[in-house]
Amino acid sequence: MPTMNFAQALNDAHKLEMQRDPNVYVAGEDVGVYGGIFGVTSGLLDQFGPKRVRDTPITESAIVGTAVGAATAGLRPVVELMFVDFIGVALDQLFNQAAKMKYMFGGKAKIPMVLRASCGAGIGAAAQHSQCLEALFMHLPGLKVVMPSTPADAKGLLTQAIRDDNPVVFLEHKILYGIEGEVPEGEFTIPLGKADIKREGKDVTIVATARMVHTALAAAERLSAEGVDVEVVDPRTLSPLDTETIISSVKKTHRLVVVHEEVKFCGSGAEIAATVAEEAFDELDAPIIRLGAPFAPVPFSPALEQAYIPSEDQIIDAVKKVMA
Amino acid sequence: MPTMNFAQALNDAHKLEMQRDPNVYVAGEDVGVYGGIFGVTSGLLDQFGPKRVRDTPITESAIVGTAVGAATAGLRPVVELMFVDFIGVALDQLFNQAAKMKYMFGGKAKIPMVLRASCGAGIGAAAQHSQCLEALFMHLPGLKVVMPSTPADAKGLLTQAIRDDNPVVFLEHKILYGIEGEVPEGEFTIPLGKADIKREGKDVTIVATARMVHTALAAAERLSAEGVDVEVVDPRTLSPLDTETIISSVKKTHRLVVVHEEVKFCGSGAEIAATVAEEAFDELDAPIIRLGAPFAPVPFSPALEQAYIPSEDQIIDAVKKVMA
Amino acid sequence: MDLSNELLLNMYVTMNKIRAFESRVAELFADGKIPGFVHLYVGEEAVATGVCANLTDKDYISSTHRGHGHLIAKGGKPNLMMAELFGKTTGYCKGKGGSMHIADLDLGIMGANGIVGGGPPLASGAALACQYLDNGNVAVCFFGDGASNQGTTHEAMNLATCWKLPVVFVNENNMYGISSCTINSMCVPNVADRAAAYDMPGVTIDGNDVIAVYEAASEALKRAREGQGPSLIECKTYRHRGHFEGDPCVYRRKEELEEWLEKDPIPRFEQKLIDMKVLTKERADEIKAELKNEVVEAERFASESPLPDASDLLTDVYS
Amino acid sequence: MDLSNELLLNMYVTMNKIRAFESRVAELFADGKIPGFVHLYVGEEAVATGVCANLTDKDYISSTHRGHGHLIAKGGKPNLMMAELFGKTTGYCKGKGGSMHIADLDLGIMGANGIVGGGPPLASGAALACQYLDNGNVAVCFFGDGASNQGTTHEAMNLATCWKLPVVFVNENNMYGISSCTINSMCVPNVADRAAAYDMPGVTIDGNDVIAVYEAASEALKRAREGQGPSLIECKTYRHRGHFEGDPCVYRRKEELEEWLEKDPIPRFEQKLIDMKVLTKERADEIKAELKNEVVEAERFASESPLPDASDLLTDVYS
Ligand SMILES: Cc1ncc(C[n+]2csc(CCOP(=O)(O)OP(=O)(O)O)c2C)c(N)n1
Ligand SMILES: Cc1ncc(C[n+]2csc(CCOP(=O)(O)OP(=O)(O)O)c2C)c(N)n1
Ligand SMILES: [Mg+2]
Ligand SMILES: [Mg+2]
Repeated sequence: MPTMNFAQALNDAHKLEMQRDPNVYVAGEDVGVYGGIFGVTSGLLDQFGPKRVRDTPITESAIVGTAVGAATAGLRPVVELMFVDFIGVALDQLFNQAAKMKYMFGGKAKIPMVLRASCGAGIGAAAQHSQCLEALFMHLPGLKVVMPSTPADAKGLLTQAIRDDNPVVFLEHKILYGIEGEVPEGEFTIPLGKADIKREGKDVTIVATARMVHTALAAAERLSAEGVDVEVVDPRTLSPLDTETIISSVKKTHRLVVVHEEVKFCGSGAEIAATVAEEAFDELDAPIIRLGAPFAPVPFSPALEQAYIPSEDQIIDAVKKVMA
Repeated sequence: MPTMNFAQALNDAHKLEMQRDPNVYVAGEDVGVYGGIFGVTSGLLDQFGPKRVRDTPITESAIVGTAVGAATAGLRPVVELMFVDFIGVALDQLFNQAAKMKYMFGGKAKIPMVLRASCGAGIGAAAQHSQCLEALFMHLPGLKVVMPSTPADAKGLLTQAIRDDNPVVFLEHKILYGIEGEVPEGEFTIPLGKADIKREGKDVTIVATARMVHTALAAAERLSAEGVDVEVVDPRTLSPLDTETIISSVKKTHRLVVVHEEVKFCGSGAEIAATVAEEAFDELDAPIIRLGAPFAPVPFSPALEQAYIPSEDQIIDAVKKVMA
Repeated sequence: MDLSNELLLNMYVTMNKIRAFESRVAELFADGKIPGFVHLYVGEEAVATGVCANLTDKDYISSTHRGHGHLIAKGGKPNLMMAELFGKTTGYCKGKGGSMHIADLDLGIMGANGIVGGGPPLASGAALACQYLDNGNVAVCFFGDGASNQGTTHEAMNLATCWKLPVVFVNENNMYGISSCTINSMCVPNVADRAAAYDMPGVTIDGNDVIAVYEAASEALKRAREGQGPSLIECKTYRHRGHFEGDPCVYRRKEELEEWLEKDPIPRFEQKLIDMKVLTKERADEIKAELKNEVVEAERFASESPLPDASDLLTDVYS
Repeated sequence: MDLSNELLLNMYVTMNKIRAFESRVAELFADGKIPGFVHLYVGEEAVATGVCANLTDKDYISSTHRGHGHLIAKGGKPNLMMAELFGKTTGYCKGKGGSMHIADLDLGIMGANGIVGGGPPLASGAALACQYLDNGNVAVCFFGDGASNQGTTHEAMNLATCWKLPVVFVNENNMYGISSCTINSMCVPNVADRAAAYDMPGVTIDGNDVIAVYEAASEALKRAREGQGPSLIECKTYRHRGHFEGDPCVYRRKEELEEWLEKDPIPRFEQKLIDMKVLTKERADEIKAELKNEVVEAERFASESPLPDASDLLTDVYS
């Protein structure tokens, strides 16, 4: 299998799906000539031309809204929101229109569209360019929410998201764009709604998403040296959430730590912890510990930003707590 | 104490605070001549004039955004979002500007503003006029989120929200506007962040919000006839959340049911359940059951809408489950 | 432009069909037979009728909260609409949508919309699909004077002009957004004055003159179909009823309403057709009677249809 | 309008102060001393300078992601700014904001803004406060050509005109929003052409001529202070550097940049002042040297200042 980075894997998925389906188009700010601020769409304009790779003005409501309208009229838009933080100027078209149309219309609508967005802290981009907002999207019926952690997952899930007939919010942690990994060549899909066990273990289950999968795996390595055998579950899709895989892991380990980068309060981890507390309560041998960002905007200064992001050490402490 | 309904109590709070502080102004669509679609601002225009009671065009971004700007420049805006469902066209000014300014500016800002919005199902207003979205606001640091259930709480909490120096999202369940209750005369405040025990009980704790407080109390009455003694805790403020009161109730009853009208998945109940599963795990004698709307938009047909809203019967079943 | 008698009569029928439907809905709402909010189109019939007379089933429209007229003019079936208003399974949306969300994608109706300003981006998107698929179809966006102050409308118009999309923005300027009068919500006299901000043709016409609407729309749609991009047509009109049923209308003068009742588009057009000898008073009365029956039929269909069952709650959320 | 020599020299100093600050920031960013994104104002100095020369500390401005120039022109202190760019506790925001969020409310600076189109509603809101408190102060909204396509800008302008707010919208048309050129993002040649959509005065001027900017701003601000409502001033200018530091600028021609370097507002103004005998080449060089020292000073202050501590993470979230 070829090795490529996360951004290249996403680029590859775009290319293959655009070749496969002439009705797939890409639109967003700087996705064409510039190739996307993070390079994800680079080369697409040259290969597919300006009809299918559309640079837009700065107009998120219209970028998302035209995608919704175009999707109902037969196209498969893949639109880029440069930073997920910008959703505040475009949310209505996503959650009141795209997400609800099918239901409001009694099932007689199909809105096959993907809204890609970069997310996450770590590059000193401060409070309006560093958020993780997956919990907001998860709470909205009609949307699917995908958040990959590896290049292979990124390619397989984006391909599947483009083929899905529902509006899919596809969240790309910006720190992951540069990470390398083996990626299957050619068309490759991963079903939405299936979690992946990134590391098998019998003592503790850590459910982690996006960048935190890597932090959790690093913590797991250190813990194994201390004889603690950690299982790391990556939901990959947050809505629909693969509770089955999470619960069966907990049934094996009887201990759960949930870690994500977004703010802990009312974050995606709350849903995961609450579901387990409801459906696998008797399997638990310890309280469920959640790790997430503190209840504050993302600070600019790297000194603060690093303290803001959940760390390997915090995960290790949490695991030790639930093992105690 | 005089008896008045929920809408009148809110109206009373507006009047008293506007008399008390000349820098409090009200703005929104149809808040003036019309008196607010739900009548909450009725009479304010006559009493305080068009400078302080401002009818606006249909322009939520500017209504909220000008409030943020005006608040940083010395005023205390109380703006009405006719339906919380409309937040999708105005979210940026609330969550990237109002909520984060103080932090981004290193503490050197004060944004005393209240965003009032009606919410909730029950009048056949369908998917874009019936949502409860408190979980979205809770997840956003810098905001406070208030959701009263009685006329007295509505008055006391709105008064406090107007006096608070932070952006406060004040959610008013539209079914509650008409309910009557005793309300203290004159200036009356209730601190933000303090839950209220609406009914004392020793067997089970039900944490319920807004309209569900009344449904839970009705269920509690029926359960008491069967010898089950239910405690009903109303957080009243969802952010900051009074976990102390909730946990001490659980320490007494050892059983928890959480019920809210918003969608269960990633809803406010997830945070409450997860917090208890983390901080009071050993106190629990049963799984934590959450009740909320199913994962679907709010349907129009009353036949479906009634089935969509959590019911007394569902609460009773849940209580019996945790008692079993 | 000279319009065939057939076209003129069809438009006359459509306007009356909308009027008959809306008038009955008002009564049914008052009788508590229809839940939720209903925003009636009474008085504005000439706009939807004149515009949609230029469209085929393959063309798209985005509608508003005040959508019944647009739907009927675009070919929507009164019985399926009425069943939806009643919240029945036989309705356009199986009772899940209601008045603010009736849609029929087979007729290119992208739905009424509960969000003011929600429609313009959707219509531009449908127009993008028409341009992309090069199928010769177009999109029409109906929006109100109030909606023209929403940012989404600005963005949709700007993007539509940048991309030369085949979309026509039809503004229904009835002078009010609920209680807020245009004199307080915008400083320009005409919504069409804003077309220049996008270098898009903009005209202001008498929205109560169905022929004027038809002609303005056909010209704008011709441009759109020929790849010359979007246009804006502002139709000055008035809603005879409150913003929604139950609105006390404290914000407008009775005299104002009376003036506009004088300009009611239906009697006006009827007289014109009679003068043109295209119609007789007798035929006119027959047509109205037939339409009344169709609405009675629709009502019967609606009331006899079954209500949805709780088991339908979770269907239709995802494809 | 004849401007005093003192005013002319002050503007000359301000422009050079911005240039000196930005030039050093570019080097420091390249050296990895400044994290995150920095968007430099080099080439656009005449706009912020000419506008802010008309303002007092009590007047408000809303800025953008490209805010350093606005801040300095409004009186912001280079050392506190530099410390913020370094993420230090002594910075304007204690290191919590960075380049895109520097603010100084004591100087009426409502903050740089990371959201394109985020500023216009804020400026209108500050203007509302000035009108409400009747304190004679005004607000200025700096926004880019790209921002003029955002719905928030449309809404803020419409509401400002409806309420006759004392706000002046200053568009910095540098022809690009990152890689998107105005010819592709709007169909009108000038952003000022959009003022008519709100019945607001709109002028397009040479944004590289600080005197032209000063004069247009003083007229618009006079209107605002006299209660005649908002205006729009479009300043045609150009950014000499990439959108942000590190931008390869693949989307624009080298010749275009060279043409604009010819129109650099600073040498142009300098020559004019020398011709007017308000300034000598020697004095000009002295001024530049002094400003360079001030920036060196600011840099020293910034680098010697302490980094924030993790214990500051949860402070300043709420009042
Ligand atoms: C985003 C949003 N804001 C406010 C409303 C509430 N609302 C419904 S209709 C309406 C007035 C719309 O006025 P206009 O666009 O002129 O249409 P008209 O009702 O006159 O046909 C308002 C304010 C809404 N539905 N959506
Ligand atoms: C809502 C939003 N969309 C997109 C961006 C990304 N972005 C940052 S600056 C910029 C270009 C802004 O162009 P313009 O308004 O002309 O200002 P300039 O950079 O030219 O000074 C873009 C697209 C953003 N920060 N916010
Ligand atoms: Mg109107
Ligand atoms: Mg620009």
